[in-house]
Amino acid sequence: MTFDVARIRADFPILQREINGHPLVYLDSANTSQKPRQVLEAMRLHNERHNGNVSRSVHTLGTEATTAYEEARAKVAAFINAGTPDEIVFTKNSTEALNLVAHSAGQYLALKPGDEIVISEMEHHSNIVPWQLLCERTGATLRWFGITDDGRLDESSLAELINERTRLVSLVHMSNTLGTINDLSRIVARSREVGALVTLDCSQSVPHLPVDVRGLGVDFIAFTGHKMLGPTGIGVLWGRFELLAKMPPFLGGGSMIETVTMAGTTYAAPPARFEAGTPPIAEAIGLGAAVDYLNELGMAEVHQHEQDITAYALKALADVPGVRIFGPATPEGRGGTVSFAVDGVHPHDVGQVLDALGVEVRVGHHCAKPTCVRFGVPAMTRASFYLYTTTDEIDALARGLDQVRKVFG
Amino acid sequence: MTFDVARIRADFPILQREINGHPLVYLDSANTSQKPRQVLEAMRLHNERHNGNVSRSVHTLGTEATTAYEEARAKVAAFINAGTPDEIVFTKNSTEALNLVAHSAGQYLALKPGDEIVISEMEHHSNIVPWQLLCERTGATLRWFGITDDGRLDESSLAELINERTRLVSLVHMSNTLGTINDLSRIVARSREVGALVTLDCSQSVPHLPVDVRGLGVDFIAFTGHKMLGPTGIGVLWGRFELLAKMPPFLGGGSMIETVTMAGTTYAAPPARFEAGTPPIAEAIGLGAAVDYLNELGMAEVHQHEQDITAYALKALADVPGVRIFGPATPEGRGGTVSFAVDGVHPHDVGQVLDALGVEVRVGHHCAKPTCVRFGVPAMTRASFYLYTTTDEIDALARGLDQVRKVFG
Amino acid sequence: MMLDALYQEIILDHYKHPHGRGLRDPYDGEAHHVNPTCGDEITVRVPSDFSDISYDGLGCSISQASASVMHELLIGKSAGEIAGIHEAFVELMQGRGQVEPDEDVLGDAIAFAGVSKFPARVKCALLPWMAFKDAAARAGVDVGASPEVKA
Amino acid sequence: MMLDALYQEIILDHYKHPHGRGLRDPYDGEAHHVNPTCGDEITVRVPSDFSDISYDGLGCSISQASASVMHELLIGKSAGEIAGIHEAFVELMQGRGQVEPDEDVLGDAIAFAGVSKFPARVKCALLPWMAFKDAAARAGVDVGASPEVKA
Ligand SMILES: Cc1ncc(COP(=O)(O)O)c(C=O)c1O
Ligand SMILES: Cc1ncc(COP(=O)(O)O)c(C=O)c1O
Repeated sequence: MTFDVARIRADFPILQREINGHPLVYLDSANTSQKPRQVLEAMRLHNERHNGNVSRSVHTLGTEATTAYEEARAKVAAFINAGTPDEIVFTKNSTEALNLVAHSAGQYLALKPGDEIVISEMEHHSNIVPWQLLCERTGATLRWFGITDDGRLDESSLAELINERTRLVSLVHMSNTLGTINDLSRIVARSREVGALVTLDCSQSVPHLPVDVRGLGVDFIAFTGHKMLGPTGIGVLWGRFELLAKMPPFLGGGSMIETVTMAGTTYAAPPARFEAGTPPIAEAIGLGAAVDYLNELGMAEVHQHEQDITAYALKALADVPGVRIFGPATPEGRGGTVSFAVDGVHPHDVGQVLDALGVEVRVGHHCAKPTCVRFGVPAMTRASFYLYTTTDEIDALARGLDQVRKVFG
Repeated sequence: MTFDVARIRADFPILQREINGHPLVYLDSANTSQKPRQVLEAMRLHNERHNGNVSRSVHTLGTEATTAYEEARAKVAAFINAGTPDEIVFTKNSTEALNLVAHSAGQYLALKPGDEIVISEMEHHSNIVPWQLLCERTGATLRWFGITDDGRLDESSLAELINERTRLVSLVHMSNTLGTINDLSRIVARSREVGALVTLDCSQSVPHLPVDVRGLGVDFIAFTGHKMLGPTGIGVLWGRFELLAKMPPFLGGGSMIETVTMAGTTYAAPPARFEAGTPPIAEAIGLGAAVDYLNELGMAEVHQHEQDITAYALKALADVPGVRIFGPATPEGRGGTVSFAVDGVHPHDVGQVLDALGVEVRVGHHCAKPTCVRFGVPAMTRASFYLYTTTDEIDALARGLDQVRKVFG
Repeated sequence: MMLDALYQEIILDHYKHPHGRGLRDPYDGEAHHVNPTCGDEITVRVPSDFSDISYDGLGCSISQASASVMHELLIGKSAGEIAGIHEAFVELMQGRGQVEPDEDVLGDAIAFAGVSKFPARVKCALLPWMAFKDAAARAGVDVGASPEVKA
Repeated sequence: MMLDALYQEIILDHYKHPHGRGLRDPYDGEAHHVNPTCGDEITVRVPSDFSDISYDGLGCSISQASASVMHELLIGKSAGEIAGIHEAFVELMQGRGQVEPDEDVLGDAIAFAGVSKFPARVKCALLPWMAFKDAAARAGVDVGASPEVKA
């Protein structure tokens, strides 16, 4: 099967839109992806025909909703090669998933002063702040990997950074600013050596490349529905079952209990233990449909398409005078997210001129201030690609950048 | 305007459905409500035309999404008469909202052994477990109001129960099992006297009656979108702004920060401080549309309709031999949620027979085990009503109960 | 009426006239199981030779009848026989109406075939069997690998 | 092209040739403000008589030009005059393109009328003005009630 981008684009209603009189060129998928009609249709059908609360009712609607919700869990489990669907905890987004690990695994490990948590300078704020808060609560110390000049994790001090005091390591699988795909094998091996738990922030990798949690050999991964063709309001924590089974709950409430008395409560087994209250039901079903859509195309093919687009984009941007790229300059070991600076023009202004031409890129710190600081800028302009991105759109970006230079020349 | 139930029902696609060969009789709205096409349409339109991430982009799609998301916040604020939209924090459900208060207000109050938190036996697990967990974390003591035989809060020990040691009081506004609408004026006054913060779980009241947070004079309320015609995946915490402004964050991550360095983070003002990560954007927009729909009808009118239906239902159930109602036996001071027992038949079996006739009621402990224990049963059968409920549907329930008695006679 | 598939005469009989109900001594293992969604509970006791299987609990017709049928079916059998019957019953329950039950193995329990078409009720039927397996394990007898039971 | 409404000649001029940029002594109040969404920053210093308004920061054309225009417009004015101009500017920015600016009050700042049609950029234009108000307050001078600025 060849990767038929035109056919794919026909599935995305929003791609028919015009922005400021120009066809929409959506280059902000790392921020949030667009959704194919198959996903919207699955949710519509659920809401119009099968809506009921889950795990609580014997009636037909409740049973249908529960079955659909659990099928979505099974689809997500298979998508990342999880051992069992019970390893999949639905959250509201990646951020909640990471906070869940910080609270529940943090409590399970009984962290205390002297213990160390290791992250990196390349992290999204959602993989920084939860650990800072955990360190505040427990007195543990936060340490981090730096970034090399070409935008890769600086592993030079690995042996010192991850040591007998390290209890938890949490790293981004693919950077949302630099596009770097981190090869984590050495870090995971070293973490295992010292007995530290490893979490991966896969918010940018699961949507774009084949991810196999058993192959990665880590303990937890987090990702988010809205970046992988799914709806907002749904995220995923995957965790090794034996570990989840030992962890205390995070949020308390309906559906996560075994039994409740006023004097005390016992908790259900995972994943229910970590899904307090009515979950995002229609959203989980939408995510299941997104997984079906991605499986249909094949994640290897999706990744290959994005590699091709990225190679094309890196060349096109290199040809625009005054453009400086942050992160790996070639497609090897990187995904379809390219951040850059335009000499003498603030990213806000770059983004504004591009928007006037229908080209939607993100500007700002991308919730990764430390990465910006590392490269000496307060903000970056970022173009990010997905399975619906075409080379024509990259050309439109390049033309737009010429216009930027005209306005601010 | 008369309350035109037939016209309203035409807005709900699912009400056209048949279940097991019978027209759907949906009497489980306290569990989750059905959604009118206006809500589904608002979400579809957003996803097909305006989808972008919020508060992060200068581009047109991002600006449209942000505007729509903030408009939804303003609608919700006006709906409950909040002082400003900044008092509205979007969460994933009521449960998260209550956990947020338990964590952030709990930390703000610096709870310690000797401090007391007061709830009641009438609470949903989502308003019990977060406080039990808070007490475990801090050493504070959990105390509770009992329930009178006719299903009302037992205020006889109010003065002793809420005392100088009380720091937090959290009570249900309308019970999800007994239907009781609690008049909280004395408890709020007493809490003010001793300087305790008051939280109301309005998951069942905001969908069904006019709620005015300033009139209630409390500090926080929690409610949930899926019970008020909105989608799953969205809930609301309302809090007094001065209080929110003093509270530490709960979840950490993108969009809740002022600035982040590896060494430390400062936080944005509320509500952003409490909305870490990509929020449920389409879901907030759907909730805004639900609020529009409810406003169009008028909450006083909605409540009146449900009072009428409840009066009818209480009479109809009283006429079925062997049916015992839990909670207030007359419509005064109660809403349209009626739990009952059928002599000698387990609720599971009641629900199953009713489902065979298309009548969808909830059976089980309704995430309110202590209430069940209080009334000496492991489970109850519950019929709950909403603006689309008709007297014909109540008749269908009564006929169904006759059938139950036949099968298990 | 589709209810007939669920509420077979045999099931209603066992529900109304349960066999072997009540907790008795002596026993070597006891287990208490709860269905967290509906609040149903059961306690099962067994001596290690399965010369008795006693139980008590609160629950719907399906879980109560299932306990009664289980009592009849397993009492006095060897661990090996029990493992086979247990496995067959679990398989039947998880078969979503697709598994043909073997009356020689399952006896009255074949009446539960219809239950497997009602996903919300499968847990009810399995509750006593899961408690039994735990009680047996605590009595030091392994009656087969624990199957996965989804909430 | 709709960009022209935003990037008026006057704005681009102030951006390329900012007036009064740089932090200077003496001053009585200083404030540092950050736009949390884009990371832009500004520091503003004022003596209590507003004989100088000095500033430095990182930001886009809109926030930088706004600081330059503000410097020109407010320097040496009385607290009362400043309060009036400040209020008029905030009102213009929050007017979503519906407010007609008064050139007598706002001078070059009327060029920002177009910015008010771009919700995401209103914060950029207001950033220096909000920092100024804080700096003035810290210098002990009240230049009017703080308006609500939505993120
Ligand atoms: C009184 C009450 N509180 C809290 C909740 C929890 O709401 P949610 O499950 O949406 O978090 C519910 C409903 O389930 C409820 O009825
Ligand atoms: C690398 C990375 N981690 C975490 C997140 C947070 O995801 P969400 O906002 O859906 O919680 C994002 C995206 O915003 C991301 O790119």
